[in-house]
Amino acid sequence: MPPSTRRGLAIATAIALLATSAACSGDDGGSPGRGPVPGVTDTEIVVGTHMPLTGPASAGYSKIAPATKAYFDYVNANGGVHGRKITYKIMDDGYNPANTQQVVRQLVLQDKVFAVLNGLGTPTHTGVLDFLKSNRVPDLFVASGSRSWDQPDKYPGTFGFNPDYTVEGKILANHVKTALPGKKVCFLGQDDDFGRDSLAGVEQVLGAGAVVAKQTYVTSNTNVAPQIGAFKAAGCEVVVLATVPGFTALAVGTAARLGFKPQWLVSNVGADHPTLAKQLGEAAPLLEGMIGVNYLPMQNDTANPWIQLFTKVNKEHNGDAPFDGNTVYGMAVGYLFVQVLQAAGKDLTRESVLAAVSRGGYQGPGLAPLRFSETDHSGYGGERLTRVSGGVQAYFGPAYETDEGDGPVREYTAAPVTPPANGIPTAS
Amino acid sequence: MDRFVFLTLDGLSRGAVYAAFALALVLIWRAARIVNFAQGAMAVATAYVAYSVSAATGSYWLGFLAALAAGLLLGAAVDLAVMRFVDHRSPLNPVIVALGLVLLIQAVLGMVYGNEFLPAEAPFSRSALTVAGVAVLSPYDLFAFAAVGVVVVGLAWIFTRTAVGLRMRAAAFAPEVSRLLGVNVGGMLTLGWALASGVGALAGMLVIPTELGLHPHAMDLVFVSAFTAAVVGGLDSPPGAVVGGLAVGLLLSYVSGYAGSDLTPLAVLVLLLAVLLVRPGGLFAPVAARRV
Amino acid sequence: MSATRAAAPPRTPAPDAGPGPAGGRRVPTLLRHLAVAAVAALLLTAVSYGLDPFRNFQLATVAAYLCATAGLTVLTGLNGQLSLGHGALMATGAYTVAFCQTAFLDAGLTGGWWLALSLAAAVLAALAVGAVVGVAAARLRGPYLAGVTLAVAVVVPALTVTFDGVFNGEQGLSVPVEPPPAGLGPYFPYERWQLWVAAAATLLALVLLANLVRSRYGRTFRAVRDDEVAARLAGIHVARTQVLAFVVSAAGAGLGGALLAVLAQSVSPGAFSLTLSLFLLMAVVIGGLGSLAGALWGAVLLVVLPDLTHTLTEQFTLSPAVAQRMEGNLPLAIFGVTLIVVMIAAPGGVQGLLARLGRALAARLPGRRRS
Amino acid sequence: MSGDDLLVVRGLVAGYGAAPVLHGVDLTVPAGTIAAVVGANGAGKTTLLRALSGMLRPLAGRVALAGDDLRGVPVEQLVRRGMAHVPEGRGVVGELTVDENLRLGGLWRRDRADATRALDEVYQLFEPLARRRRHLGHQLSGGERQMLALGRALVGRPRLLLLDEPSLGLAPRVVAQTMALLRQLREATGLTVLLVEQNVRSALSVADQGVVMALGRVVSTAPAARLRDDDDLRHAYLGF
Repeated sequence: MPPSTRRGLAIATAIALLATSAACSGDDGGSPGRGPVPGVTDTEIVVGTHMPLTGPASAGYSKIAPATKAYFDYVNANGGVHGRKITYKIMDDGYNPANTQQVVRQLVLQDKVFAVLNGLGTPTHTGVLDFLKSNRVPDLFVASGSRSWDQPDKYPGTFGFNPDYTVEGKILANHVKTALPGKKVCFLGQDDDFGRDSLAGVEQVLGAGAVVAKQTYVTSNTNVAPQIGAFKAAGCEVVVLATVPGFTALAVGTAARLGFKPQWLVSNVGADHPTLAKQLGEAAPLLEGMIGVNYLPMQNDTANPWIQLFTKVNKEHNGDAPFDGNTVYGMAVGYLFVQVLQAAGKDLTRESVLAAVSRGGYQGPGLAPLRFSETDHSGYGGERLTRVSGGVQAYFGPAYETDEGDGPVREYTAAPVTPPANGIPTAS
Repeated sequence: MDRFVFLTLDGLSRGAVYAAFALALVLIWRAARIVNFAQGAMAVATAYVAYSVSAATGSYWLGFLAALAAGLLLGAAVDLAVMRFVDHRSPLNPVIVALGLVLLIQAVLGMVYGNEFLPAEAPFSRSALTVAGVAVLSPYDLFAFAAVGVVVVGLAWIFTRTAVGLRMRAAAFAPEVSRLLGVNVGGMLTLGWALASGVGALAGMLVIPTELGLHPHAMDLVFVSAFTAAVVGGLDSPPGAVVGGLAVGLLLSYVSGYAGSDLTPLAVLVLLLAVLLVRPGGLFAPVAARRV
Repeated sequence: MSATRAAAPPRTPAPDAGPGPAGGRRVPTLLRHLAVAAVAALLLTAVSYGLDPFRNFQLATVAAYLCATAGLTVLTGLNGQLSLGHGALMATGAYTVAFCQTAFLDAGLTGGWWLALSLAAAVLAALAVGAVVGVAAARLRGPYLAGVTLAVAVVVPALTVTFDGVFNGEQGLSVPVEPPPAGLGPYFPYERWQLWVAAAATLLALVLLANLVRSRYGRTFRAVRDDEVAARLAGIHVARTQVLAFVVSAAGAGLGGALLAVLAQSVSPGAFSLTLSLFLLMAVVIGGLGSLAGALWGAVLLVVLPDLTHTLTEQFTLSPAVAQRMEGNLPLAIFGVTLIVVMIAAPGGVQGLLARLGRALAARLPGRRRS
Repeated sequence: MSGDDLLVVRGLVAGYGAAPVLHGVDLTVPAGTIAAVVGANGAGKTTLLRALSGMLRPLAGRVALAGDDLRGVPVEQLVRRGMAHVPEGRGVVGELTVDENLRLGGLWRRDRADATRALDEVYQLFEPLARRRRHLGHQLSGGERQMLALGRALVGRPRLLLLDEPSLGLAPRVVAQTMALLRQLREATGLTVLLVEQNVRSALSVADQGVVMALGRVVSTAPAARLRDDDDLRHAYLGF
């Protein structure tokens, strides 16, 4: 066989291989049903998501999608939404944007999902925004606090979920302003939009010159001693952290090593006490007094009816996996999506679901308002402060709401709602 | 000045661990001419063993010993069960196999323990002692220094003063002749893997409590730093590994402290290029003995 | 000696090494390669109509990766230099194409040819970076070269964070790409168009690479790989050859990265991490280092394997608790075991296995005649 | 086969890959004698030694050392049975010191005291080595390496010494000294030597028995003195 023939053969075989695998999957993959709406039949709604289930970034996050799925299974077991059961396809992208490209296309083009729900990560999800837009796929409740999701003109089908990092920064800074006036404030942030947006929020409230020392870290360098050392040298009394959990623990641990004990104020992303305590192990008491922010019920608040509901769902449909903040988050996303499906009505289309989200007015487990409207695609617009006391993280004070601009930080006074008796929202 | 002292000591205490890990890489390179890309994953696996043993017995030190023992066993197992069967004519093959091992080990750890961070205990306080108003080393840092010191001295003793060390060196340098002289070369190779993996396990036990915690990927970044250290020092030279490790530790600390942590990867590349362009075989490369 | 350098697989003569069958009419190499490319192009066009959009996209991704794996094959397989940093070279191409496309869009320059210009610019940028790394690489051997390229693989993505004003940090840049030409009709699937673009660029690159491999330069590449001293004695400038191989290889990687960016319409550092560089190397070794056909298998593997293992895990119905642990981890474990087993059982990779099979068949046929 | 024959080889076939180099070699070396294997380049002399010491796995045939069949005995065990092989190029480990090289030769021995004694004897035998104990192997001259390799073999107190091209690259004076030493050792300790040499004259001058090889076969075995003096025989097989 001359080499060129062999190479040609190799090409041909490769193509044939792909073609056959396509033919195999072509029949079972699509099943678009009778209606023209992708992923929706009379009995089923297929939605998908991309999550890091493996790799360095998967810690904690890998529990979110299974929790959402468990909630859907709970709903399905109780008759589904308008007679349709929800199938949730979870794709692992390992927090690698290149993988996200592949798996989201697989979800949309091959699995023909109705919508992408709660895709996780700023760099990963940014890469598929244009693709989802050009395929008119609803892109709901992105799991990241980036401000990129709130661009109704550019990405009409994309909606956020988390409070954005600027809102967080403003609420944390507001606490410094009112409860810790006159203290020297310093800031440690991740070297990306997370840290940047958060710092912008802090400086919005405290003024541009108020932060004495600003440091950044990169996730590829786990030694934060130089940064913490600089804080100590600058005499910081309050340190605001825009950090992921691992680096919150590192910062707190390193500070203790250096005999530096400031008041910590931590962004929601990096403030989950069980996660931090687990990581610090015996050094967990260092977290005492740490102030954080959150907008969903505390997983340890067993008196909360939402926690009771989610614990039950977790037990019945999630193999009784360890119950933590990520579980609550995943189920809250599931609850909101079911609310939206109910609101979109029996005649489900991609347009109707987007219209339903834009109508706004959703109330669920969240402590702060969801801001959805025609012109606002950001998620939760506020948070409530938490404090670790006696090894237990609990809310204190009122919930706050604000915007990502120069609006004031206001108390949010609406009373929290309780879940419906059967735990499933109804069409309102 | 305080800051300089602080950054220097902090850099040295990290560097000591990089040195130990680099030493593990050098051991295998010298014994088998393989850059063991699975070293990090293997060390993490032994740290999980320590975690389980400590959790079951409540003793840090039992876990510590279990990790070292597991390291020795794992190293021997990798050699006997996998590397022995790899065609070494192309040096790429063992590299790819090692990468396959990384995937396998990390996946298995993820299945057994979950892809979550687990706490990694430190046996001594990590709070720095203050001398003349400057925060210097913590008891834990001193422990790390001592442990790495013991390993360095111990390895040097084994290799230069004992019969088995002589056998191991001979088997690495001249396998055929060594066999003719009655040296069980295959056994020495396995022993080399075991020792290296044991040292790697120690390095893992020392470094993981100072990092994010126990996770299947906990050693990924340490591996990159340690490999850099080993290359800077010269892969054939154990003293080179120690010097390279300390140099990389110091460099990372100074650059983070004075220039910003985002510049550390660039600094590492500059160090590598600066050293290798002057000495292509690393700082401690043997004097161009045989270039054939 | 051979242990201190990254050498090629066992020295069976590469399928495309020696002169062709003696006595046959010799079609000029370039023409032959062009003919193969034309056939492949026709086939691909036909196939692109038969496949659903997702498979079209996958095939386009294979084409993009193929540029990079072919480049790496030239470097590692034919010239014996080891690179752990090809992901970084791909990133160079990807970011260049992002900058060019944005600049063209801002300047109001629209039309398909500007994309070709962007891709060319991406190749040039990667070429320049490759030349710099290559000059350093020519002085280094084996693990020392691996160390430097590893550092490059870590540094380049990190630079995008350091200079986030230019590169927009972890979030990356978007790559504006125009829709398919209006001439193809309003309902022409976008993914088919993507496949056409990627395949055209890749086939062009492959023809050039295949020609280079068969040329005088290709022979010097192999001579340096097989024995540096002998090559030097034969009058080959070893360092220059190694730099040239690195530059050619970098160009391939740059084009691959640029195509990936065009396909994804975005570029971010996370997609070009050290992991990608390591996976590229695994792919070419598993595919078979000896020839460009091996690079094809490698590229197919990169795209199909994650998909395949995912499908495989879906076959098992597991309790939620077990499933959560297996999800994601099981495919990686399978991939890891595959790598180990293939390297032990068939160190020549897929292409080596096929070649062996082909030889065995060929040996049987004339054997029968003789008896 | 008398009990005095230390090495007996019958029908030995060995080679590299599928193509044999040795096509059935028969050879007997009585204990306490020196046998010199001579022959043209490519006759298979080195291959014979490699096959005897197990570095090359024989394809067929039988090798017996003092009556024990050596089939399946691993290379590293042969030294324990009294066989020492000084390979072509001598195999001095360049990265180890003289002392380490020598100690390596006796590491396998249980009798540590005698191993130390043997080491001292070698240092007495080879004065220059004693002066360069701490030098690395690759710092030695050719003659010193020869001494080191030979000395290292002797530290193991072998019964049979396989010696491959000891004269290679050495000055004639050094070659003469080496040959004389072999003779001396045979007299003193009853050492049996199988010597492979290009330098036929000096080899036959020291040997008791001459073995002529050509194209992978033993074509003639005769007392060395006869081979040395019989012009016809020499012309026929050795070409001078």
